[in-house]
Order: sequence, then C-alpha cells, then structure tokens
Amino acid sequence: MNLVEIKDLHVHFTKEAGVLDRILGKSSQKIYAVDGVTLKIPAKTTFGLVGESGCGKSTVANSLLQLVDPEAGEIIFEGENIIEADRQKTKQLRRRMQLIFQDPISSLNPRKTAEEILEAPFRIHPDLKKSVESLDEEIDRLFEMVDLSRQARHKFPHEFSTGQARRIGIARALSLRPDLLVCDEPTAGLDVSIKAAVINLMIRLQEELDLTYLWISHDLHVVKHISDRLGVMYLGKMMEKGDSDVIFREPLHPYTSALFRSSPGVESDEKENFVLEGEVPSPINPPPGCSFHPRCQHAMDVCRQQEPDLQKIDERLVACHLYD
Amino acid sequence: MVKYALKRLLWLVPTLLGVLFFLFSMTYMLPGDPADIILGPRATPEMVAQMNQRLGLDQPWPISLVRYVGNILQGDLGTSIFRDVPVEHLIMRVLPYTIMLTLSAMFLAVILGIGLGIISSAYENTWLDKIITFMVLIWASVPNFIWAVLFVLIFSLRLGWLPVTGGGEPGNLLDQIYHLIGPAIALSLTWAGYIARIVRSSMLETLQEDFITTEKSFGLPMSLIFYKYALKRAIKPAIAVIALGLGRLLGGAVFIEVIFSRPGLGQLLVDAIEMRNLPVIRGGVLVAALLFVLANMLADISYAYFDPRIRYE
Amino acid sequence: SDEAAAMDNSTLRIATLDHTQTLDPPYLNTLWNDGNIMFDIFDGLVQYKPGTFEIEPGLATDWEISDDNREITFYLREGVQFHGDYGEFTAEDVKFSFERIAEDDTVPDHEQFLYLEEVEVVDDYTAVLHLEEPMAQLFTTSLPYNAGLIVSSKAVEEMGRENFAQNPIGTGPYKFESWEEDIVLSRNENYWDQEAFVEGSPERVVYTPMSDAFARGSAVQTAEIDIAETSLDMKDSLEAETGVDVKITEGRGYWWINFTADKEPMDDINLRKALRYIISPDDIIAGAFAGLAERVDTMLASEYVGYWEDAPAYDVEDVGENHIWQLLEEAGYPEGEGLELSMRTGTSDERRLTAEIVQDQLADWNIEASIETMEMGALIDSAQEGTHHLGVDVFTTTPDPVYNTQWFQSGHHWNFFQWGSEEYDELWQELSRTIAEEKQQEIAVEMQKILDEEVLATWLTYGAKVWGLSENVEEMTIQPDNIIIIPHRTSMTEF
Amino acid sequence: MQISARGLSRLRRKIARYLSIMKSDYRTYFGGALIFIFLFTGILAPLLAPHNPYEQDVTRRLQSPSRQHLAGTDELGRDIFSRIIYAFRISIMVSFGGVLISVTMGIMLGTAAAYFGGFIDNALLLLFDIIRAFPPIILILSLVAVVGPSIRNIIIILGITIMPRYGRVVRAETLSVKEEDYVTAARTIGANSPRILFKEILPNVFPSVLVLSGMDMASMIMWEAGLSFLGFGVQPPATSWGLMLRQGYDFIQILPHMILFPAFCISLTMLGFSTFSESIRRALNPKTSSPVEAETDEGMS
Amino acid sequence: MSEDSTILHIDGLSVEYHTRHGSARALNNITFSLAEQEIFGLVGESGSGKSTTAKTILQILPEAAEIEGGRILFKEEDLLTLDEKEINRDYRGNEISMVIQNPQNALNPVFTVKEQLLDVMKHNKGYQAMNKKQMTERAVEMLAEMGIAEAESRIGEYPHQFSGGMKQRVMLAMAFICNPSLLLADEPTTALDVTIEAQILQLLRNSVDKFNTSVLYITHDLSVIKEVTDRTAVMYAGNIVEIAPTEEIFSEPGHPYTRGLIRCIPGSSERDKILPTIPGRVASLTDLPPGCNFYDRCEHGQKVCQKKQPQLEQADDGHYVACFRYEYLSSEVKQQ
Ligand SMILES: Nc1ncnc2c1ncn2[C@@H]1O[C@H](COP(=O)(O)OP(=O)(O)OP(=O)(O)O)[C@@H](O)[C@H]1O
Ligand SMILES: Nc1ncnc2c1ncn2[C@@H]1O[C@H](COP(=O)(O)OP(=O)(O)OP(=O)(O)O)[C@@H](O)[C@H]1O
Ligand SMILES: [Mg+2]
Ligand SMILES: [Mg+2]
Ligand code: NI
Repeated sequence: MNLVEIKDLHVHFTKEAGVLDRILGKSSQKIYAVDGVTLKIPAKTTFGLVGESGCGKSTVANSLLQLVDPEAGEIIFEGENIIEADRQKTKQLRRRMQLIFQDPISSLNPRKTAEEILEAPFRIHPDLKKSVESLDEEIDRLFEMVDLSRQARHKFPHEFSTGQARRIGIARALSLRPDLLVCDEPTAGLDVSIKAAVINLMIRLQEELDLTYLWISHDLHVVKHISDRLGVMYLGKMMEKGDSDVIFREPLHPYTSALFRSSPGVESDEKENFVLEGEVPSPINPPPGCSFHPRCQHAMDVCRQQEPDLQKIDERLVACHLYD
Repeated sequence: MVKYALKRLLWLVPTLLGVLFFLFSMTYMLPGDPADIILGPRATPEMVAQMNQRLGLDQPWPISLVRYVGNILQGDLGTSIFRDVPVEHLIMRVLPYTIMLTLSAMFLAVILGIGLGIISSAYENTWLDKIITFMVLIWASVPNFIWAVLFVLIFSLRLGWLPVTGGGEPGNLLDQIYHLIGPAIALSLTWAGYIARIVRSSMLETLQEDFITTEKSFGLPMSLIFYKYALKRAIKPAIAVIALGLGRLLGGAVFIEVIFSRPGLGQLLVDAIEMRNLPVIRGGVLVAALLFVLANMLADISYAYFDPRIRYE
Repeated sequence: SDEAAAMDNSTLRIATLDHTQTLDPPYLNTLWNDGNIMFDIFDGLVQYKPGTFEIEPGLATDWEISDDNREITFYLREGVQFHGDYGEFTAEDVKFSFERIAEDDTVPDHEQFLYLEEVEVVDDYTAVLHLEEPMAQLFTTSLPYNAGLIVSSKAVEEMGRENFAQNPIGTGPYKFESWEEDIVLSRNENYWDQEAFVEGSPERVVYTPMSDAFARGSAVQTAEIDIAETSLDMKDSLEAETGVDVKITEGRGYWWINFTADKEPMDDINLRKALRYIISPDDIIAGAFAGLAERVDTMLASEYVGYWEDAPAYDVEDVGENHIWQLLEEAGYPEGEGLELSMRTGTSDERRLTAEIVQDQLADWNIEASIETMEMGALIDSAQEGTHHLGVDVFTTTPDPVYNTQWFQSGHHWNFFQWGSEEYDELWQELSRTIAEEKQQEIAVEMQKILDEEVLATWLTYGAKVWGLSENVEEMTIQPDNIIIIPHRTSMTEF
Repeated sequence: MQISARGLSRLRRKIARYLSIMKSDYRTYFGGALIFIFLFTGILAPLLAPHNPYEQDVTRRLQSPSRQHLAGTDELGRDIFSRIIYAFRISIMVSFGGVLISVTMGIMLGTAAAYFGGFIDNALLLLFDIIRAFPPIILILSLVAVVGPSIRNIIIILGITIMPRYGRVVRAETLSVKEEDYVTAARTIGANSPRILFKEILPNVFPSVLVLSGMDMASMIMWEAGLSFLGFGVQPPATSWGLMLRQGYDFIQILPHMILFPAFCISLTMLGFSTFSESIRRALNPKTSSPVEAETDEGMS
Repeated sequence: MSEDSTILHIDGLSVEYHTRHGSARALNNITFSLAEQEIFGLVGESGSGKSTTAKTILQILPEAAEIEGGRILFKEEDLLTLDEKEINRDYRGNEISMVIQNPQNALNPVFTVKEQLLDVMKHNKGYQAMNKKQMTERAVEMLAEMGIAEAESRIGEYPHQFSGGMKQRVMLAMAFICNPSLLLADEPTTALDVTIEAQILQLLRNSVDKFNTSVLYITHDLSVIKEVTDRTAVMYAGNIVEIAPTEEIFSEPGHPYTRGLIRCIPGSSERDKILPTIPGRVASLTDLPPGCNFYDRCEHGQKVCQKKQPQLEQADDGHYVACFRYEYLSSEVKQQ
C-alpha cells in the first residue's frame, strides 16, 4: 500500500514586486518550482528523487511537509488528502512525517545545545512526553540510536562535525516516531567514509523502525545504492520514474542518461567522455514544449512545441517524445 | 543603480510627509499659550490674533496643516515669530557654516579614520597597531562636546592659538579656515576613531577571504592586493559608517556650534528652542532632517556603489 | 580675529546675546539684541542724557506742553539729513513715525502711543502731537525709547516695511551697512551732533550674535570681541586676565520670590510673613548672583520714579528665630513640621540656583520644598494659573512706573500673586493719569506699601550684569537700561 | 514560572561558556571594571559620598580641591565630589532606563512588523524612518522643548529616539532568522507560531540587541550629558555630569577641575560600555571558539 | 617517469600550523613529483592537508603556518630558497597558476571580471608588451574559449552575475591566460552539479592538452580522480600513504586506507547492503600518535605500526605505499 501519494503537484513561487517596484512598472514574477509532479511511495520503501540543483526537489519535500502551499494538486497520506488539513490535523500529521535537512548545521538552532534540540519535540507534544518513562533516558536512547556518545549532549551545533550534526537532525526527526522520513540530500558535503556510515545508519533505521523514505539527492551513487524506486526531475517536472534498478540499468529519457553519464563511475561501461552542454534554464521562463529540449541531442520539432506526457515504457514512466 | 536611487527617493515622500506632520503638530504640543510666551505681557488682543493667524492657530487643524504643507512646498518656511525675517533667510544665512563644518569634519574623520585603520591593519599586532588602537578607542569614547570644551580651554584660552568665536570674516577664506580648525577637529575625533576601528577590523577580515588567496596566488603585488582589492571590499562597511557619520556629525555640530559660538543651524535651533521661536524651530528642524535624510540616502547609494550586489537585490 | 582687528583698529565689535530680529524701532523684540543697534541708527525727538534717565533734546530742540497735557508742540532741529539719499528730516517724518504706531494695533509698541490722536504738521520744523488723553509715559518711555525713534518716511514707503526692517534708514550717529551673520554699521560723517564723537570713537561697529555667555567672555579675553555681556560667574576669570576690563551694572528686571496668595496654605498671612523672613535675599545674591547684585527690598529700583526709599527689609536676625517659629505655629505648622511647598522655577542659571537656595533655606526650618523646573511656556502657564506655592519670578521694567506696576491689578492675566485689592487697582488708575513726577512718586510708593502689607513676595534684587571690555576699549558709556551708547565717549584705544 | 533544575544547570553551562570566552578577552576586564565601578558607585552613593551633596554653604563657595573637599565646592558651596558620586545614579537611570524602553518597544514593534508583514510592516517601517529622519540630538531637543525637561521625560525621549534602531534590527533579523532551516525544522516538529517566535527566533535576535544596547548605554549617557550641558537636560536639585559640566564651564579658566571631573566620568563610563559590549559581541557569537571546550573532539562511538 | 621530464619535485616537505591550541602538523615529510603534461591527483578526506600542499608550493600559506623542512623543486629551482620577490615575479601567475577551492568566493565581488583578469595579465610576463585594448581582446578570447557565451559583454560584469559553473570557468580562464607550466587545481568542481562538473572536467582536460600544462588536481572525490588523473597520491592526516598510476589505485589499492576509501563508495557494491566503512575518525593533527597515523582505524595493524612511522616504499613500478603490512596485504588480495 502507498503510504504517501503526490498527485499532479504544482508549486509556484511569486517573486513579489514591492509597492515601489509596482509603481516603477515591474510586475510580480512566477517561479515554476514544481510543475505537475506525481509520485507514489509504498510503505517501507525508499523513493529516490534526483535532478540538478534548482529543479524543485526540495520544494516537493517541503510541500509534502506542508511547509509551502501548493498551487494545485493533492497529497494523499494514508488515503487522506492532507492539503487542506486544519491546524490541529497538521500538527498531528507532522509527527508522522519528518524532514532531514539539506544543510545539517543550519537546521539546528545555533543557540541551543544538542540536548535542548532533542527535547523540543517532547515539549511541543505533551502526549509524546507522557508516553516515555523518562525524558532523560529517551534522549540517551535517541543519541544511541544515531551512534552519538552521551558527551555530545551539551555541545552547540557548530561544535559538531557535519556528520555528527546530521545525526542530531536524524535523531530529532526520529524522536517523533514518524512513518515517513523525507531526507533532503542527507549525505551532501560528507567525506566518503562518513557518507557510508550515514547511509548504513539510515538503512539500519529503516529496517528497525519500518520507515518509509523519500530520498533526495544529486549523488547518483547514493541513490543507486539506497532507493527502491527512482524519480528524475528536470525544471519542476518529472522526466522519468520507476523502479530504481530498471532505470539505472537502462535509462530511457535523454536527460536521465545524460545525468548518469555525467556522473563518473555510475555507468562504468560507457567510457566515452560525455558532457551535457549548457545550464539549467531559469524556472521563471521555462522553455515551451519539453523543458529539456534546448539541451537535448535528440530534440525534434515536436519537442519545441508540445509538452510530452509520462508514458509507460519498459516497466517505467518516461516523458519524452522519442517514445511516442 | 538609477532605479535603486529612484526607489529610495520615492520612499522619501511618505517619510518627509511624516516629518512635516510632526513639525506641524509641534504647534499644538508645545506647552503654554504661544502668544503669551512670544509676545509677553505687552500683547494686545489684536496682536494675539495676528500671532495665532501666523501660527495657523486660527483655523481648524486640518486646514492649517494643508496650508502649512502647501507653503513649504512653495519654499516658504514662514517668518520668524519676531516678524520681519523669513525663516528661510535665517537658515540660508547660517546653513553654509554648518555644511562647511560638517563636511570638513567628515573629511578629517575619513582621512584620519581610514588612514589609521589601514596603518594599524597593515602593521597588525605591532606596537604601532596597539598604540593606534588605544588612541582611537579613546577618541571614540569621548563625546565631541567634551573635546570641544577641552579644545577651547587648551588651544584658545590657554595657548591662544585658535580663535574661540564665530565663523570668520565673510569672504575671507583664510580667516574662515582658521576659525574652522578647532571646531572641525573637535567634531571629527569621535567619528575618526570609530571609522578607524571599523576599517581595521574590516580590513583584517577581508584579508582572510578566499579571493585574496586567489589574488595572492596569481602573484599580484601585495600593495595592489592591499590597497586596491582588499581596500575596496573592506571599505564597504566603513562607507556605511562614514555616510551615517555625516548625519551624526550634523547632530554633533549642534554642540560644537554652541561651544565655539559659531553661526550655524545647530546654534540657530538651540536659540530658537530657548526663545520658543516656533517657525524657526520648525524650519530649522525640517532643514536638518532634510540634510540628514539626504546624507543617509547618500550613504545607501554609495554603499550600493561599493557593493555591486546590492543593486540587484 | 587678530588679523581683521589689526587691519582696521577703529572697528568696535560688540556681542549681542542672540540674533537681532528686526531693526524697525516699534517692532523691537528684545532690547539687548535689537534696541542697542536701533539707538545707533535712529534718533528720537528727545533722548536720555548719557548715563541717566533724564531727558535732553534730540531731534527736537525744544517743546511745549499745553495745560491740559494733551497738546505737545515740538520744534525740530533743522538740516538733519537721513542716511543715504533719503533727504532731510522734517515734521512729516515725525507724523509718519508716530501715527503708524498709533493707527495699527498690531504693532508691538502700539500702547506707547495709545492715546495719540494725530500728529499735526505745522511746518517742516514744527510738529504737534494731539492726545485724546494725557499720557503719563510719554516722556518717560514713549518718546525716549524705541517707539519714539524717527524713521525716514520716504525709505519705509519706498522699501516696504518688511524690507526696511532689514535696511533701516535713520538720522543716528551710525549708518546701517550690512547684515549677514553680523550687523555692520559705519560712522555717519554728517551726524548733526558732531560733539558726540570723541577721539577714538569707532569708525565701524560690528554686532555679532553669540548666545553663549561663556563664549562671549572668552571672545573678549582673546580680543575677538570688544564689548560683551558675560555671565556673572565669569567675572573672576576675566578679572584675572590682563588687558580685560570688567564692568558691572545693575540689571533691569525685578526678581522676587512669589507667594501664591490664594493657594492653601499660603492663604495664611502668618505663613507668608514667616516665609518672607526665612527667604533671605542675601544668600541668594551671594549664591545665585555671585554676590554681584544689590539687594532691593521693594519693587521699583532707585533710579526710577516711584522708588520706595524706606522699604523695610525682613531679616531673621532683626526679629529673632522665636518670632519665626511663632509665626509658623500660628499658621498651624509648629516647628514647621508637615509643611510641604512646591516651587516653580525656570531653566536659567540664576533661577535654578535661586530655587535651590530657597529650598535649602526652607529646609532649615523643617519646611520641605519641591522644585519644578520648567520651560518658559509651561512656567508662564503655571504662574498664571497659580499652581505652585512659590515661584522664582522676574519681570523686566521700564522707567515708567505705570507700566511696572500694572501687573498686580485684580484679575490681571499676569498677576502671579493670585491676589487682588481694590485700593491697589484704584491707585494704579490714578497713577496712569498722572503726569507730575512728584505725584507719581507718591502714588507708586503707596502701591508698594499695599503689597508689603499683604506680604506677597520676598523682593530680591534687580540682578547684575557683567561686561567684559577687551584691551581695545578705553572707555564705555552705558545707560541705566544697559544700552551701550557708542559714539558718546565709548572709545577705542589708539594703537 | 518555575525553572527546572536541569534548565538551571543548562543555563549555568551556557553562561559558563560565554564567560569562558569573555575571560580570554582583555576588554571584558577593562569594560567590566569600569561598568562595575559605575554601578557600584551609583548604588552605594550615600555610603561613598563624604558629604551631603545638597548641603549648601555660600561662604565656602567655589573652593579648589582640598583634603576636605576632594573636588572642591560649587557656587553654592556644595561638595562637588559628593555630587559627582550622586550623579552616577542619574546616569544609571538614564542609560538603563532609556535602553530598556527602546529595547522593549523595538522588540515589540520589530517583531510585529516582521510577523504581520504587509501594511503593518510598511506602516511601522515608515514610523521608524520618520523618527530616523531627524538627527537624533535635534529630535531630542525638539521633543524636550515640547514636553519640558525632567529626568523622566528625558529617559522616555531618549528611548523613543533610538527605538527604530532596535525595531529595524529586530525586524531584519527576525525576517532572516525566519528563513533559517532551524525555524523550518521547528515547524516540522509541530511547533506553533508563538513558540517559534519566542524559542527559536527571539533568542537568536537577542544577541544583536544586547550588543547594540551596550553601545547605546554609552550614547544615552552622552546625550543626557549633552542635553544637560545645553541646559535642556536634568534639572536641579538633581544633578548630572552634563549639568556639572555646564555649571563648571563658566569657571573653566580659574577652576578647570569643575569640568574635568565630570568629563572624566562621562568618558570613562562610555568607554566602559563600548568596550564591554564589544567583548559581549564576541562571546555571544556562537562561532567564536571557546578556548576551554575546543579540547577533545570525541564523537561517534 | 624519467627524471628530465619532471617539472615539480616535492621532497620531504613538512608544514605546521601554530594555533592557540597547539601546533598542527598539516604536512608531514611528503614527497612526490609531477611530470610534464601530467595530471596528478591528490586525494584525501577533509583536513588531510591537500590545500596546504598547494598553498605551500606557491608559498601563500597563512601566517600561522610554518614550513618545517623540505624542498620544492620546480624546474630544478628550489622555490623555498627564493625570496618573496622572485617567486612573485617569476612563478605566481606566470609559471604556476592556481584555482582555489571555493568558486563562489574565489573572485573579488567588488571588481568586474575584466578588471581582475587584466590585473593578472599585467602582472604576467607574457603580456608586458600589450596595451590595454589588446589585453582585453585576449581576455575575451580566453573566456570564449572557456565556454562563456557572449564573453565580450559579460567580461564587464561582476562575479555575482555569474553562475557557479561560470565562475569556475572564469577562474580557469584566469589560470590558463597566464600560460602556466603548472596548474594547481584545488577541488575545482566541488559544490557544482554533476552535469556542470562534467563540463568543467572536460574543459580542463582539453585545456591541459592545448596549453601543455601539468596539473596538480586536488579532490576528495575518488570518482573524479578516476576520470581525470594519470597518477594519484592518497593523503591521510598530513602524510602521503600511497602513490600510483590512477588505474592501479583502483585496481590494486595498496594501503588499507586507500582500500577503505574505495570500498566506501556507494553504488560500487550491491544495493541495500551495508557499506563497508572506515571505523573511527581522522586523527587530530595536534597530537599525532608516534607510529602510523592510521593505526587506530586499521584492521591489520600490528605492534610495529604503533611504534614507527612507515615511509613510502616502492611496491611496484611507479607504485609507492607507506605501510608495514603491504606485503602481507597484497598477497591476501591476490589470494582472493
Ligand atoms: N521560498 C522560495 N521563494 C522563491 N523561490 C523559491 C523558493 N524556494 C525555492 N525556490 C525556487 O524554486 C526552484 C526550485 O527550488 P528547490 O529548492 O526545490 O530546488 P532543489 O532541486 O532542491 O535544488 P538543490 O539541489 O539546489 O537543493 C529554484 O529555482 C528556487 O530558486
Ligand atoms: N589557517 C590555518 N590555521 C590553522 N590550521 C589550519 C589552517 N588551515 C588549515 N589548517 C589545518 O590544517 C589541516 C589541513 O588543512 P587543508 O586545508 O590543507 O585540508 P584539505 O585537505 O584541503 O581539506 P578540505 O578537503 O576540507 O579542503 C587541517 O587539519 C586544518 O584544520
Ligand atoms: Mg534542495
Ligand atoms: Mg582544501
Ligand atoms: Ni503549473
């Protein structure tokens, strides 16, 4: 059963023009951060979301946690659309899904010790506090769970290494005993050995606590290692999605394959030096038709005019006119 | 850049309207019957009536507010309560002195402040640095009116090197400069100290930046890196302070003008406040506020000039 | 500065206390800032003899007063020229100068010619003032003071009044030159009274506004300024300087500690009597006036018509402490216990210090006094409403007793005593219609006796002024009203 | 409100951390000592003053410093030394009172502006800018002219005059802190707005406020002194350094000590506040490494 | 690797940082050489001393650093014996140029790209004869070559108007415009997207060919090493623990640390399997143990490792390893 389902999600940000800007004749601009994304995450599995910087991965995560208001679309959690949930409901829902932030240090209040940070959830949710015997022990347990020593309790965030700070973020998320953990680039900026340790930890936790992961990353090695299902995003849209193994074995969308080939060591067979030209266009004026066409080797006329739909090819969904 | 400046200008409109409203309401807020205070016991009812008309007290306040703002837009700040002299004449008479004082103090503060800041950052942790740092700390912590008093005591009265009064003979530039020395230095010291401290720490901070490593790695001469690349970047926080200082110095000039008995806006205002000369207070404060706002705007714009990133935000 | 002085050593530099506001005589605002300069530029028909309040001829060589005191004929000096090209002074100018004051009730000095009906021009050199009623102050203040100064009718009409006020044209010993920050005058070589100039009379006079007393004093010390009034406290510093001369003159306002007679418990005359003894002018003069002022035990000063020579002084030593304790007991405050008084004062140094001294004096008698220091506006308000038991007050005076005594009539807006007496009111009415000096004297003393009986104040002093004269000044003549007379023997040292 | 034992020990630890950083900074001792002297003298003025500061004796007026009157006497024969000591109290009141007012108002208005945004934000910004449009001393002078000089009025006016600094800083910091990940993190664990405001945002805004207020205490003392020097400030029989400066000014040549003592007090106190606030700034910056805690970097077991 | 083609030879170089908390030995007696036109990789975890090596070569270390010993022979000249003036005149921005670690902050934000490029060119010997206009033309040309579209107009812009990838292109342009014999590239692609990283790497490769430049390529990303370098040195806590042709590093890693690193890479092993990790943390540089720095974390450690510091020794042709247990380990590998 799907724990969570996102249906045709649109998130647009408006770059507000100030009062004075408007007098000066500048109107507000729309940023199409997420533009029609659909995905399903079965319980206890990991869904990997990849794409270049700025393609809207974090925005998907944030809308899932109701940190941004989507323009349109549905987010269905355990069969219930939660977009219009009221405050009380949101508060409860938030306990069921948690976010691990992209930047580990800045997601921790610099003026609080690790211990205080971990205590906060218990202060906010009194019933949670009632459910544990001793807050102190519970916090010890959490520290243990993420492989941190007790001495870490009294340290301030900046006194931790990136890997350790990441663990505190994870422990905080886990303290609420969520079902869904949204991991926004949880291994970014870590050295290989530490990265491996964090990945191991996450896999262990998933097994121990029956967690479901939405795993966002642009490190394809990691995603390949951990995810069951995979979604590839480009400029706010889903390009290709399906079983992770299937896509890694044979990417169909030109963007997916370009991405894989740019990433050294992912497609070890292809030794030719491949480079995807150009940069991601601005999400303020996305190109018409298929948003990837300006960088696509295979671009056809239809790509410039018509936006391709996701279609099922070889056990996965691809949005590309090549397969029409 | 132009757009940024324009934006700042537009925001000025409501700000200045607020300022005008405050000045206008002073008429109603000042305690006592203006006629009594201004005209004294000899006032006849006719004179009181005329006075009230002059102050706009004869009309309901919204009407006189409109009239007040209208007059100001036409450049008419009213006449001094003691008749006869239009306020703008009074102000124009003294304004050059204040501007000259403020600018020359600013000039001194900038030269001294930036100079000492650079020297002490270039010789970080040497004796020279320590001496400058201490000296500059003292400068910054002694209020300018105390400097002024000490200057008068020592340089004018004890040593007789500097004059104690006035702005110098009109038209005699040399004499005017001679009269400016004491006030300008007294006014500048506090700010010079402040600037020096900011420049020093900003300079040291900038020298730690990554791009300095780049510049070093390409073998650019240290003098070029220090005086061109680091300085322009490091001066940025100082620029804000410097231009802010223009406003501060304008305020400080009040004390300096009174102590050195120099003609000027501050002196005019203090006297007007003492004598309850409402139109002069209102006009003087308005001009001071205008200058101040202008200085602050200059600060923002020069800040933007030195930090190209601001323009696009 | 030194250079400038060396260049032109016949320039006399005088500091005014503040910016001059106007140079149009009847619009005078403050005597010290405006008046001083006006008297250099203009002449009146009559003037005070230097150093006194006695009248002597000015632009009028002679005058006759009709029996009913309502017609005064002036015979004018011939051949007197106005400054610039404004021609000869004639009776037309007298008519113009006085009637514009009498006809326009918004002129500040309108009262000075309140009963002037008309000025009749008999011929160029004869003018007759027709009065509706006799005016007591005509020769004490109206004519010799600023309202009586003669302006050039031609100049006022040509320039317009407002402009004239900044470019005055008169017949006086000095001509107006320029007015930037400083006001510059130069010697009128055609002055009708050449004898007024003596050797060393300055060629040019420069008035510089300097509102800070200390700065004025310092400027005299460095010879940047030649004549300036400074603060009382600076006297010692100045005297210690070589080359600087210090001159002390009496002030021209009466200072008193005001008893608000209708405010509990001040309505008890015994308490007021006790307070009058307790508050000692001697200490106040020593502390607040640097010991430089003279004690004056009544309202009017010795030079004035109406001076009460035998006014009693109230000192504790004369009656003994027991007397005071007894008065306090009769007022319901044995040992002074429980008596709490409020006192208002202003922000000037003298006022501030006076209040502090009074507070201290009262404390010796177990009376607690709180001081409230107020800005002028609030101060006047509270005095007019009588909100405080005590007040440190001062009124300026003119040589006219009618003017000086008017405030204490019943119900007068400026009657800070919050007290009234029909007898006093009637006496004042009579005084204002009396012209003969002896009679005026008699009535005014009578009025002061009433105030004394009613115990409304402790009169203190007329204050003092300290003048600093730089080494350039040889001699200075100053009027009793503290107007400096420039040509008349105020002369500069020759180099 | 009850503070749990644990909270207390945590607080102690935090303070210990700040202190340990400050301990290694000479400015702490220098500024701290000056401020200590300032507060100590002010509070214990009645014990420290050798004479009654209000007791007059005109026969002993204007004496030079002597063993009996360490700083001489003023024009009413009062002991200047005792008066200077009592004047510490005025400066304490002005500096702490004024800053307290502006800090409270600034925090309230600043957070309101950041929190509500839109019209309220613009209106409050406009208010701040209007106040800031005047050179401070000139605004202070005009306001004093309106309400009249008294200690209470001056404290309120000084408070209002510098309030926009706090309002703007608090607003800007709140806005930027609001965007920080840790605030979002607090939202994801279900914290409500007030909690976020008080627990996450304000504590991070407070340090800048604290540092600013240290500097402003110095400015307050300066402005009060300047105001009193011009005669618009504290009114007798109370006395302040600025007022003494004004009184002594006339005697500057023959009795220069009359201004030198108060001038010294003003300058040293300002020096104390500005150096101390600099050291606080350093300590409160969480990035400054504490020399004690940087020892071992134990970690994952 | 024939001796005469060596362009840079670093010999027994040691550097210490003196800080308030004691001295940190950031480089400990490291030795390696670079041949002409070679791309030499330097890889290691954060803090292992990679950037310090690069900075030492150009002698732009911060004041806290002190060179404790060693030689840096560049074209046979020992850079450490030259005085500051000579290095500045002849080497920095002439013979050697450098791209520093952080592209976001590597350019001065308050000067236009043109200004900064031109200043570098003015300092370079190759451009002494050119006037400003010619230099500008050359700079524009170079930018275009580095793949910046509309270089002519963009050269007048400020760094913040460029994206991260473009800033890195500008940095490369600045580096290559000096016509250096040696380029020190300190993590030039960290923090860039994979696609952009690929672009930059390709650009680097092409330019190296074109300008005949040797490159010291610093990174912590082993997969990048594999892509671009010819030979690689692995650093650990200030020591070089292994030097080998890049292919060999991956095919027959010698040092236990190198092996650990390679095994850690996710994706190389089977999905969902627990990744091998290197236990423990990098030793603190302030108090290093007397023996092998890696001893604490090494599964094969023996007594000797605890006592003595292993030196680099030739294991194979061109393959050097600093490990006492190398023989034993390599036989183990062969057994597998
Ligand atoms: N609060 C916001 N206001 C305005 N624009 C935003 C906001 N958040 C994100 N965006 C824009 O939306 C787009 C998608 O951003 P998002 O953070 O989701 O990208 P991402 O895929 O997570 O990128 P990265 O890998 O760099 O984290 C970007 O262009 C970004 O600039
Ligand atoms: N200025 C400095 N003062 C003191 N210690 C320093 C300084 N710079 C670097 N170090 C220390 O020297 C060691 C090596 O630093 P270096 O920057 O060379 O590492 P790196 O391998 O480049 O790491 P990274 O991958 O993080 O860039 C580190 O332990 C670091 O803490
Ligand atoms: Mg993201
Ligand atoms: Mg590095
Ligand atoms: Ni859409």
